[in-house]
Amino acid sequence: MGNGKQTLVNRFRRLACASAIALAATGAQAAEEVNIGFTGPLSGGAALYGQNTLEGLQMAAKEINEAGGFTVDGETYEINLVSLDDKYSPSQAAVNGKRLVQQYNAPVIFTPHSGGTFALQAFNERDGFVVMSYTSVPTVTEKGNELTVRIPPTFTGYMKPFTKIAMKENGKKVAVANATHDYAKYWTKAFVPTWEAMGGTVVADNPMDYNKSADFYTGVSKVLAEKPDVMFIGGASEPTALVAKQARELGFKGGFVIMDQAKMGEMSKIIGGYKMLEGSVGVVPLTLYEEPGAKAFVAKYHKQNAEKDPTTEVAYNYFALHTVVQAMQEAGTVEDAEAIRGAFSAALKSLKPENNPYGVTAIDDKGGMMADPNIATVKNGEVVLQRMSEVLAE
Amino acid sequence: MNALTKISNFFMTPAMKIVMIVAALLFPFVAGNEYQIYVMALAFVWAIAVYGMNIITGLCGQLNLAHGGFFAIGAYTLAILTVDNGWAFWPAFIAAGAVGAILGFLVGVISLRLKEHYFAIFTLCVGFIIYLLLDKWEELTHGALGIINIPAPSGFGLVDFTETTPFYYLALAFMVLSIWLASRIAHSLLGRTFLAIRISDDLAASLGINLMRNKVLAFVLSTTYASVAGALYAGMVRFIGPAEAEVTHTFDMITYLLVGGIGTLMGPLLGTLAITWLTQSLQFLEEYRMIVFGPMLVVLVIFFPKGVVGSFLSWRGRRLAAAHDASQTKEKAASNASSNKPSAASTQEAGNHA
Amino acid sequence: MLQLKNVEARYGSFKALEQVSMSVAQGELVVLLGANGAGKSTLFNTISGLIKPSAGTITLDGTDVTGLKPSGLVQNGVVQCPEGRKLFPEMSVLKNLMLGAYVHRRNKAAIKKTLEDVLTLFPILDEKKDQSAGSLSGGQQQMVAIGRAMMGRPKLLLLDEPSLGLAPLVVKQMFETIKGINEQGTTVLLAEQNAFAALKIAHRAYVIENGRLVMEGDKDAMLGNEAIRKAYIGA
Amino acid sequence: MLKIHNLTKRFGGLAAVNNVSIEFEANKINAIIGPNGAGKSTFFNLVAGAMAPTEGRIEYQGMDITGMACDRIARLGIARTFQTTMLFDQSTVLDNLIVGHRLRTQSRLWDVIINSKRLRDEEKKCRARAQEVLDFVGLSHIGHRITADISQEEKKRVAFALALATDPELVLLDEPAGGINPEETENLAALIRKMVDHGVTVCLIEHKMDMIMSLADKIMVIDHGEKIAEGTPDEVKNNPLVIEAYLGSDEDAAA
Amino acid sequence: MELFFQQVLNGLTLGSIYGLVALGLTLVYGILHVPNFAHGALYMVGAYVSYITMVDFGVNYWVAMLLAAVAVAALAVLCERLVFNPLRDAPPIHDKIAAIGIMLFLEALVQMQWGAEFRRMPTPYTEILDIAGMTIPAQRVLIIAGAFSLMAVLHLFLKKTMTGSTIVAMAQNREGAFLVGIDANRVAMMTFAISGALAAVGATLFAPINLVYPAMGHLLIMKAFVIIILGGMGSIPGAIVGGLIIGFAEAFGGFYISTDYKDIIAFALLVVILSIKPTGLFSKGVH
Repeated sequence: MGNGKQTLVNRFRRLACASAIALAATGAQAAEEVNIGFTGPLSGGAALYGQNTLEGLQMAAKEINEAGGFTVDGETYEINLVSLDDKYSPSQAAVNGKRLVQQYNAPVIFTPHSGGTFALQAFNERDGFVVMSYTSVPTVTEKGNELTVRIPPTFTGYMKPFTKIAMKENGKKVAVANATHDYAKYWTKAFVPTWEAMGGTVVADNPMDYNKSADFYTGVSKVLAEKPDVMFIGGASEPTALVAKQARELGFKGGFVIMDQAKMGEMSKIIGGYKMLEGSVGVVPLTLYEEPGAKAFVAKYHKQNAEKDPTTEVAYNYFALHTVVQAMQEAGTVEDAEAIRGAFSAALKSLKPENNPYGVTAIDDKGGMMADPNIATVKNGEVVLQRMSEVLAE
Repeated sequence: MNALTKISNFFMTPAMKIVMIVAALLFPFVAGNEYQIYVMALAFVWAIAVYGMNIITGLCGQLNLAHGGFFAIGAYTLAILTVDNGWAFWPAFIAAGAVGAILGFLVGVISLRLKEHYFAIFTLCVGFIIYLLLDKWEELTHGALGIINIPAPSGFGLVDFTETTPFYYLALAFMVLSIWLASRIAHSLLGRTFLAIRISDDLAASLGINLMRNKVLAFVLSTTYASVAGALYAGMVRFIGPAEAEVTHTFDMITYLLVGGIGTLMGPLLGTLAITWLTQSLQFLEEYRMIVFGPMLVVLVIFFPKGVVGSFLSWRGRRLAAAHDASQTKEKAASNASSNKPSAASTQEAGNHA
Repeated sequence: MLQLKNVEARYGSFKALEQVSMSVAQGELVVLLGANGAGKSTLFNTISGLIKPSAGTITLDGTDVTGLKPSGLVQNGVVQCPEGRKLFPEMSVLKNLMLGAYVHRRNKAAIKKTLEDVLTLFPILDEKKDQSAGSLSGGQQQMVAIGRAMMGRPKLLLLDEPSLGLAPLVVKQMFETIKGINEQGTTVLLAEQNAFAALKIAHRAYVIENGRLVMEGDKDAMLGNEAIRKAYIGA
Repeated sequence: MLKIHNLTKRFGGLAAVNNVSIEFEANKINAIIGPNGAGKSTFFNLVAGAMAPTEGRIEYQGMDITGMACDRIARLGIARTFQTTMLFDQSTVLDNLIVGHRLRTQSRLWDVIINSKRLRDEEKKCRARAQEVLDFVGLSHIGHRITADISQEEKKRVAFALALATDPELVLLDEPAGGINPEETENLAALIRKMVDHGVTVCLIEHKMDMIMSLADKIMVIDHGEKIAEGTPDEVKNNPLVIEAYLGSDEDAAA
Repeated sequence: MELFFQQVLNGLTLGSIYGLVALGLTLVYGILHVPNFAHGALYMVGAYVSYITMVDFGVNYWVAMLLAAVAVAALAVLCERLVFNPLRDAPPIHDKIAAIGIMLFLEALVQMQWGAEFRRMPTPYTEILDIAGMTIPAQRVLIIAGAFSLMAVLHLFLKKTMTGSTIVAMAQNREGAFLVGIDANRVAMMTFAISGALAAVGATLFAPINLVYPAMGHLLIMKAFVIIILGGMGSIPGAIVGGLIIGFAEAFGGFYISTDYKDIIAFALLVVILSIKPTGLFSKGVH
């Protein structure tokens, strides 16, 4: 009997060791390290998205470490980024979260999806780590988790300016034809009431599965049958571009309201410029921003990746890790999650502009970042940028 | 009997069962950290569902590819009842099992009229319909947004199941219960009835077995297992989305079953644990994991079609028979009385196999 | 031309053929007699390469063909017309026949010639050549099966129970045809239940019982032999 | 014991069994013979309930069982074996037999869950019955073996035992001696006789004539789906119609 | 009315691609009785080969299609030799699992090599045709014409050539095929090759109005299974008709009922039909 137990225990020890060794191989050993966790989709359908968010974190970590680390309470630390794949699955994210906090004592865990965030929130307050959630879904901060930070500003701010511009440029009849995933649903839920409150009508409501659909013609022709002035579209940039293209092919002359997940710049590459997006309102990639912080970041990124432009995911996560490090310095601890979370407000104020490409200004008391982003309108084939506050003030 | 046989016998004794249970009970104390306990608990929850699949697929021989769908149905029933309707956890948990059983009955009555590939692909489609409904039926399921704030199982007195270790014991208890029931079924006349159907519908019918009734019973048992596991899962992860119903989960469960040994009693558990920990230790491969995993699956079905436990049991069964024959020739005088005993013992053990 | 030496075939532990040695000479029509389950089809399938012999050798015109694939044997001129016909039921009669010439597919002219011969042999098939084989009557299907085998231009034709399930009148015609085929130079090995009719057209015969050849002899010796009766009806 | 009236089964236009009437008596060995494809297996399938007849009536011990489902017929006491032996290869021989007595038990899922006394009694009964039939077919010495490892003839005996475990009064054996060697065939014939001695009626399809002729009490000969003869082995053996069916007519030979 | 015809066109476009993919699946099933779950992955690999040869090596659209067909045919043959052939006599669950293994492997391999991002496949046919008031992109016409001519070619190949007939013969009577000298291995390899080539051509036709990414085959393969069950497994006309049924059902269902539930239509249809007729629509006349 004793023998049997021994082997079982040993077996698990060995397994645990093997996995620890395997993991250790991913990060170099240094004297003083802070483990920062990441769990996100690195394989499966959402892998690209996950890798983009991770890239931003890696960029920031590399930058910090190459600059000799950062000092907290007289001690110099380097960042060790521990990334685990969760295939976009909440339960895997929870497993990874446990692992990151238990095996690596990570005080902060990044995750780029709402499901993962919800799963981590089941135990993050008890286990004492900050969830850095890269998702615009408002509910991640609404339920009052004290150790959650929502990195991108909530999209609800876009509703009024988008509606205002679209109505002015095109007319009051909108057809809803955006994607069906969770984020798109949240958008629709916020957008439709705003549109109606501002005097518009929704003439067709026909969301489509942008990532699985074989073909958008059916769905697009269906909403076009209702003769809308404006089409509300949006999902990932590429399929969104296709929807816009097919709508034009089917004779749609109005403008698009493009959900912020799709970036006009990326769409223009697929459909050959902005001509097809005439009269549309949406967001553009960072590369088109005029602000010095954005320009500095883009330049830095291009130095490392000559061929690619930084995506929003890269930029926000880059910013977020810098903010975390700043907050650790402000709080004077690399361990106490509550203190780190508490120092975010101060950290945002002292953050260097080049580390804050989107110009995030503050964090609300529930943990949501706040910013005044640029809104893009296509007029005569050209993109016109305006600050959100400017649009609202008009 | 040589040493190997002795060891192999040991694996089958009641003592070994006690050792395994004690090891499982002690695991949280020897585990390096809570993460390992958490993974283990999650593996137990999956194992419960895999035991369900073993009843319909392993015992009864019908490849059910809607199993993941029923897992999700259990999880959603629990979530909807607790979050949207304010039920307490345990009544909702029981309801989840019941819903799984009822829907299983309805699906079973239609699908079990089909045979072999038709049944497999039909259930694949049923699984996909379940997924699409969970994804699209927003009024009921919250659609793609998923359901958050699912309560953990209500504790009794001082026990708090939001904590990992208590939940581990809860999952362990349910799993032991599941295995116990599965073994009851497998070793009983009922299990033998299922097995006769697996061999051949014609043979089973000629032995006076009502095919439809028994197949539906096996199907309902399996979906009940799946939805109970799903309900536990919801209480553990406390957030669910339509992704839980994706067919990849069914494929995962088939893999667990196949690695462990389909139709065996310990196979589902061993397979689930082995693959779960292997996946965890292959994490460093990240997106390249499947490059190793895919071919592994192929190699496994080509060279070890019976799985770990299945291969072991065949080997052991032969050894025992050989040992028995040898002892019989030695004691030529041995009459029925003495030969009865070993054969009774061996049947009981081979019953473990069924 | 065909020589079997101590051929054995097994299904698991069961020996379906045991120590079978036989020979068929060029131009002969040899009958293999035996009851159901005696091993006739097993022997045929072993010669055709569908079953690998577990022991013994099979030679064809002096070359060892043991263990060759069925396609290899067809190429060597050993063509079987199987029991139960094994036609391609949804294909036209003509298509069935053409597939019989599969191994000669490069030689279009020769195929055309053989086809003419076959259709002369079975004029009814010419009429029905565009109908699906499955829609034909039993006797006509049997003709398609024999015709298909003939299309392979066999040196040795193995006919397994061609009279099975046919009306008596048709059976008679069938034996006439087989005799004709043999007379035109094709060596034939015929397995039959219908012993009298088969012996009538044969040169020699073997009797198989429980997977062993128990008797061999020429036509006349066999016709009067009580042992044959025993092999079929027992005692 | 079994009375068949004008039994007919058509597939499409083809009559596989055509207007067959016969009576099998209890405690006898009844054989059905005929050339390949004569309709013997279809006849068995009709009696066992695997197929429903197109026309005709089957009466078993005075009860009309025409068109009844397989499993109900089995419970009435008709057991069968198949041409190919189907057993669970990974279990022991004895284990394979336990399910045979299932149809004489009542236990449901609930009994399994609570491990009721009824279940325990019935399992004991099934196991005992399995051991009993294993002894009966003379295989108690290999009850512990993995079924995959036993010989073809032993498998045939296990299949017999499985059929016997259902407590049948009539056993239908489909080619019991197919695929086994002559010596083994004789042993099997002895076993069949033993079955009859113990009060079971046997009805079998077989090709091995010497076995049939020495074994059967009554033979029915089918050709082209129709009954062409019935009687004792001697009667059948000398029936010109039978000889013709098997050997071809003298007329053919004379032609 | 114009919208109605628009849906007819959509139905044809979807239906012809579904039919093409289902054809490959049904051929393999007819010969080997393997439900090849990896078929969707072959489709995906075909799209990638076309994409890479066109974008990275600048070859012509049609040449790329040909290269993809050859490459995927070779890959399919490799799968047959290394995996399905050894599993010939295995229990029926095992070849399904092995197919799943191949699928996981190919997807991971493609993702490792080319990443997970959505790619847009270029096509030389970007003009929009205007026929009788209907807007028809040229690529769609190409899809319909291409798919149907390929089906016609396949039909002719199977019906008129000796080599093609061997495939049909093998499906209709395996042993009969052996006895006329047809080599089982040859036919199995050829069938897999054809099925792979069909998938690759289908992918190259369809991808320009769609996106190329590692998971692109998932939904398609599920629908292809629905189609071959509807059409009777192994039936060639059944696959084509089944493809069109699903294509039209989705186009019209998506338009008149709900785009959101569009993907359920195929599966719901299957459940309903199989509940009434457990052997599929065209189970007679198969082979």
